[in-house]
Amino acid sequence: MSRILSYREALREGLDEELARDPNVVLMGEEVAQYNGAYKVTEGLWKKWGDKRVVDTPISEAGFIGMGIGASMLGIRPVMELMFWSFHSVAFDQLVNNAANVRYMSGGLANCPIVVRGPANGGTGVGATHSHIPEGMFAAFPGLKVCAPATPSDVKGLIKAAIRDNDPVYVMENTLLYGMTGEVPDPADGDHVVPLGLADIKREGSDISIIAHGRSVIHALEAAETLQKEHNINAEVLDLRSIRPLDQDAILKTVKKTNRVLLVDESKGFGGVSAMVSHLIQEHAFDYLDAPIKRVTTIDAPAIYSPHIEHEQLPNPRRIVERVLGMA
Amino acid sequence: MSRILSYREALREGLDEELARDPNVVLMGEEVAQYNGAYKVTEGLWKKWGDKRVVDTPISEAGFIGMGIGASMLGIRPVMELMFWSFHSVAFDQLVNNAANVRYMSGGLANCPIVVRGPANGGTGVGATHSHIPEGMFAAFPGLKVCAPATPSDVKGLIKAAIRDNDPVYVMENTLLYGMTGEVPDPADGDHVVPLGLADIKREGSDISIIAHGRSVIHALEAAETLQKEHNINAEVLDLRSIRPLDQDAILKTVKKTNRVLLVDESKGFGGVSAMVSHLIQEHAFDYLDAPIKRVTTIDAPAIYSPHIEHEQLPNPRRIVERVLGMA
Amino acid sequence: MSSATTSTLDFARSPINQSLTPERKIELFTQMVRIRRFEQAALKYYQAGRMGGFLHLYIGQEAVAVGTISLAGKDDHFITAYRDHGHALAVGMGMNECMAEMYGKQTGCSKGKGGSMHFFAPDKNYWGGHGIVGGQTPLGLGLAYGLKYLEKEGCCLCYLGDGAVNQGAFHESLNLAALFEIPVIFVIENNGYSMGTSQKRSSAYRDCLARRAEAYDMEWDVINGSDIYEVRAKTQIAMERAKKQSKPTLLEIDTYRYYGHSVADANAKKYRTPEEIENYKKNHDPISVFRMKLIAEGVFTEEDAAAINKTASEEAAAAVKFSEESPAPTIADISTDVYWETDNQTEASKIGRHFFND
Amino acid sequence: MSSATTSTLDFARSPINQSLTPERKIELFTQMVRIRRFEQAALKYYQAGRMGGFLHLYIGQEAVAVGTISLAGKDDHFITAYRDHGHALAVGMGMNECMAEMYGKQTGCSKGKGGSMHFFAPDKNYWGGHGIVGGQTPLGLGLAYGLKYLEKEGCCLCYLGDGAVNQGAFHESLNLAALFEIPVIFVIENNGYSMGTSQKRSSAYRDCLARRAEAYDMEWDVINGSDIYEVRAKTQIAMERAKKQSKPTLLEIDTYRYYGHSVADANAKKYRTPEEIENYKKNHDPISVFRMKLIAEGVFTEEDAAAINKTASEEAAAAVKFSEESPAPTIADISTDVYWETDNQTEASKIGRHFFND
Ligand SMILES: Cc1ncc(C[n+]2csc(CCOP(=O)(O)OP(=O)(O)O)c2C)c(N)n1
Ligand SMILES: Cc1ncc(C[n+]2csc(CCOP(=O)(O)OP(=O)(O)O)c2C)c(N)n1
Ligand SMILES: [Mg+2]
Ligand SMILES: [Mg+2]
Repeated sequence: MSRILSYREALREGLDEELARDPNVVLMGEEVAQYNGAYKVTEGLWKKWGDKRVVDTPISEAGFIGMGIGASMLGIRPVMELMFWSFHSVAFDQLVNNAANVRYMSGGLANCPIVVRGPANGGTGVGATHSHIPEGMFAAFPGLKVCAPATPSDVKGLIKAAIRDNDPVYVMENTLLYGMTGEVPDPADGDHVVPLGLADIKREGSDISIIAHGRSVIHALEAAETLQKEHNINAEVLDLRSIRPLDQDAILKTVKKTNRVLLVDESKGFGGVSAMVSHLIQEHAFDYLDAPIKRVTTIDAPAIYSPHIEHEQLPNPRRIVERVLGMA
Repeated sequence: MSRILSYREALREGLDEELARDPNVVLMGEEVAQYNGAYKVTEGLWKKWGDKRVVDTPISEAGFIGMGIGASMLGIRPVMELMFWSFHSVAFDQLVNNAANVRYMSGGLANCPIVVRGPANGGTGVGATHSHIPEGMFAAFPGLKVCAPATPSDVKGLIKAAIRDNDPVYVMENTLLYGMTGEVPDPADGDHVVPLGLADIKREGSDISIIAHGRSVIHALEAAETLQKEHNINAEVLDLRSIRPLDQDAILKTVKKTNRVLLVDESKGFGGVSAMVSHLIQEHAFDYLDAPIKRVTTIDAPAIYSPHIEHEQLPNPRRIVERVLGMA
Repeated sequence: MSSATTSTLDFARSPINQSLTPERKIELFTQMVRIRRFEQAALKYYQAGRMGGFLHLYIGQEAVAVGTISLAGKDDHFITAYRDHGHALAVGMGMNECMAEMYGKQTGCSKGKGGSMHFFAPDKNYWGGHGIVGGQTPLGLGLAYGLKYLEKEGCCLCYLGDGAVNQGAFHESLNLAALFEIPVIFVIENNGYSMGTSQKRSSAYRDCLARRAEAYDMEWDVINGSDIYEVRAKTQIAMERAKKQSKPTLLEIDTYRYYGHSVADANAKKYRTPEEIENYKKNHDPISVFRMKLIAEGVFTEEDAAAINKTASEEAAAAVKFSEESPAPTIADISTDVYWETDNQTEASKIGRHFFND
Repeated sequence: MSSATTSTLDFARSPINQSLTPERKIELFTQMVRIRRFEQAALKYYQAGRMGGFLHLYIGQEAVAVGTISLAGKDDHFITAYRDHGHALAVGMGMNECMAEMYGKQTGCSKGKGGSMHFFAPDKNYWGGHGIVGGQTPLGLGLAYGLKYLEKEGCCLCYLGDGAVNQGAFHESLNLAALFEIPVIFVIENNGYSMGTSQKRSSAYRDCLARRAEAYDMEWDVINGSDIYEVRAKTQIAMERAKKQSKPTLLEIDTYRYYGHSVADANAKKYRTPEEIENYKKNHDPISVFRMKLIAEGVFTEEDAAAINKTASEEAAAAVKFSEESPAPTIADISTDVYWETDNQTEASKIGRHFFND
């Protein structure tokens, strides 16, 4: 039996279950405890678990994330909230040097089972500094793992996998998905864990593969419906879910099936997850491609504020449909 | 008439000429003045130009780079040295939010003519935290410009272009190139400026295009000689020089000429400049490719210290030759 | 002066306030009222869904921006965080371009690209409006560095919140300011809370936050932010120090915000007691306090004050109308204002690919 | 105690030093000597081109690591910056694995992956060896946070340099330590210089760097680092405070490095006068000072000291031999120790592509 939960509720349920499972799991971040979370992800958890397990921090991202990394080396399992993933910029050294390298530099003697989570997306009218899309950037650092769940079921399953993983895992959520609802397996039916590194076909199709992650998956699904209904194009939608480890097999499988690829990525055009996926596809499925791999990315400028036009800077169903039609 | 200068001397000459040209140019960074620079790039400049124009800073990268950004908004032209570009991690917010976005967020009212420079490379036995290769990462931020000169002539020409540019330009040098010598035009023959956005064919060839930047260009040239002599393969070597703006025309031109591409990139395998270039090539020259685009990148782990093996983690001529032969 | 002077002094009598003409006093009062009315209009239309993103209201803090900025000469500069409307109007920006910015219109001060958190007016020495907590502090330091470099007799007032004092970049800026003798004044607008977190829960300190300046052998002071006279009197000392001695100061101005952290802050009344809010409104409201003083001084009457209020409300309403009627940015507008060189179509901008769109 | 106690006190008589047996005193002396001999051997073979990267020598500072670490119980932990050899030997790491690390050999403590700046021995509560200035300070805070979380009666000693105090992460750590009452002791090893920059040219401060703790209402003290008795006596107070009251302390230990910032520092004798260096060596050398005291106390003789010296030199020579003969890492070794899960070949490690090699 599954229930309908919002993305936010499913994520909270995952956190709650892990708090119950392991006394070393501790949630930390700005406003996560008494305020119930800036986006209410942690609502009720401080009340339930108390001061030790759910901790409010000052606005000192480098300090408290580094603190979590240090504690994790002693076996604590900190789950740190960045109110926005965009605030990685003030904690970057801790995120990409200390978390990513401590195992390596110690020859495997130290390790860092930390989770850093929070929303990483554009589209909420908060402008250039608050709308970074950093999953490709962090995935580029060996030592780190990155995932970007698109559905309530996946966010619950992936946060649980992330917390149990013994390496640093950065979970990129999306404020525009928090309220979205979907089916989530009932805890009574067993532990719902979605392993890192496993992509998911969210829609079967035969004419073209649309590969995406995060909210772009939702856009891709909507576009696929339009393509089907209005243009008789049957698109397959592959949700990467996890960026590193990356499910290359699933990527190549869908490419070999449809021979055409559109990548949808909320990153800007230079780089991003999609540039990497593009390279891998042409490298490993060169002979299966009937046409160049195309992308829909965020228009290449800092994030504009204006609510009148912001959604046009981002990938959206219309832009996806147009790009697919342009590939015909 | 040109002279033989080291990369370091050519760079210093460029800085010196710009200090002379514009009284608002100021060099800043840790140990750049009285100590003459950790890598002696700025040797003699403090003595020549004094306290106002060449400034030592405390170890506060976020503070002093942000200070430079603020000063640049008033028309100062700060040229900031990061002793290692790897130390970007503690100044990341200033580098990717304030410098990159201030023009945009102000609707074009403020701008930021700053240069940040320093070495960005592996291969010097300084381990994971000191060996980051961030040019692709920064180029992904619209608002920023990035270049990575490989020769004495280019480093002089590009630093001068960077200082005169009215946007933030990040110049990525290489400690292992500082001592390398090469021809540099004589100042008597006119101002030697290499525009941003212009790639350079460092070796003409017909069988395969090796596209690289920074020290990888030097490796590529050495590999090309071996390929010619020992395997009768005539490789063209394209030096990107500038990462953003990027000379896409030059890239497509060499690809269309040789129909085969190897990208050499000191980045790790996930992402990097090369993933982006790969995507662009397959998108815009799909029908010209006789084989998948291949890469030589740094073996995907944090930078190892051991001097016995470090050079094997990085791209090197042997690895390039082997990869080319594997593509045959 | 390195310790909080007690508030029993009558700052109206300090020379900098004695020198104010009645007209100028009314002007300052008017500015404070305009900020409040402007923001109340913004609140109304934000709640009506006419704007996006966040709306951080300055209401309750008006004497800080107006009092400090009223002291400025032509080479004094300003920079603040995302709670930036008060400073914007105080430096002389128009309600129209400010309101339109929140509406995300082309006529906004930042062409609708920055939004509520990113008001800019470099022509009025106002350098934003910055969203990353503490991130503007090195920039403020840099503006002052620039002034000193250019040999101008000016300073930079750099505002930040009580929560922002725990960002590393601020600490680095304090050290650099003291070490390099930079004419910058960091103004902590201490409204008691960073979002839902009280000062006590976010900062360890001795006596007050401004005393952290001693760590850098820097001068500091604490100011009662509900009295614009006190704000002016004490800030002026710091500005003199900056301009005459090229020395930085850390000021802490005690103030209060009536609304939540942002309008989206549903908890605004949970982490603070209603009594606390009411007490401030009743006894410390900077506009009421100043109004009473001006009436007592005989500068104006209750009726004059009401008229000022009315005019300000009308001005705000007109700004709303202006904004409603202004055109929105187009898709093409997304790609301008990224690079100076491409905007100005220079030679450099024609070489190489600058934008990576599919 | 929040002010520097004067050094005229005889710290040999403080209880923590009174309790030392003659054997233990000789042990401490021996540790200091071993550090020096180890590093002199490292210097020799570094200059002979047998090692890569940087070599930051601890020589001159030995009493700091040995004195502080000598106080540790089983739940006390340590973390430092890149000048990490002294702490490594003081916590009980062997010369072999340390020397081999610098040689970049498989037998190195970090398998040749970390080098001179990254010695680790978690089994001895030693968490590195970190290269980014100040970057280890939040980690030290976190180790202490972990100890408190796990309800251990222990503390973390987190070392940093006098230049590192101007990194923002350190300041954030101080605030968090005081606010959360974390049993961490930040130890500024003040050797007067950050590379070629003197303390005066890099930091603004009042009296001393440790006083910056007052900004966070934190206890602090200043210690003469050439007297191991003083180091122990004052550090012990801080450790008690951490363990019994769960309160942090900021210590500043005045010391000196004889060599350049690193061996590559060609300017080592330019930014300091020869007299300054000679004076320290002659009058403040921690090993000489301690040797004299132990002789005066009758704990050992000049000859005993010489014998200890000789044994240490031999041990270092043996470590060189061990390192020379050890195998270098292979290309395959580059790819291990990146992820715990792949190293341990867990189920999770078999799902998805973890490594992106061409
Ligand atoms: C680096 C960073 N972390 C967190 C945030 C989210 N945030 C925005 S404002 C704020 C509270 C700041 O409080 P304070 O400095 O007291 O200023 P006030 O809002 O009271 O004016 C927080 C946590 C941010 N914008 N930047
Ligand atoms: C963030 C960062 N900036 C700069 C450096 C380069 N660097 C390494 S050590 C050092 C000097 C540090 O001096 P101090 O903290 O006094 O320590 P000491 O070397 O004297 O032990 C500098 C500038 C670095 N490793 N990290
Ligand atoms: Mg506040
Ligand atoms: Mg030092």
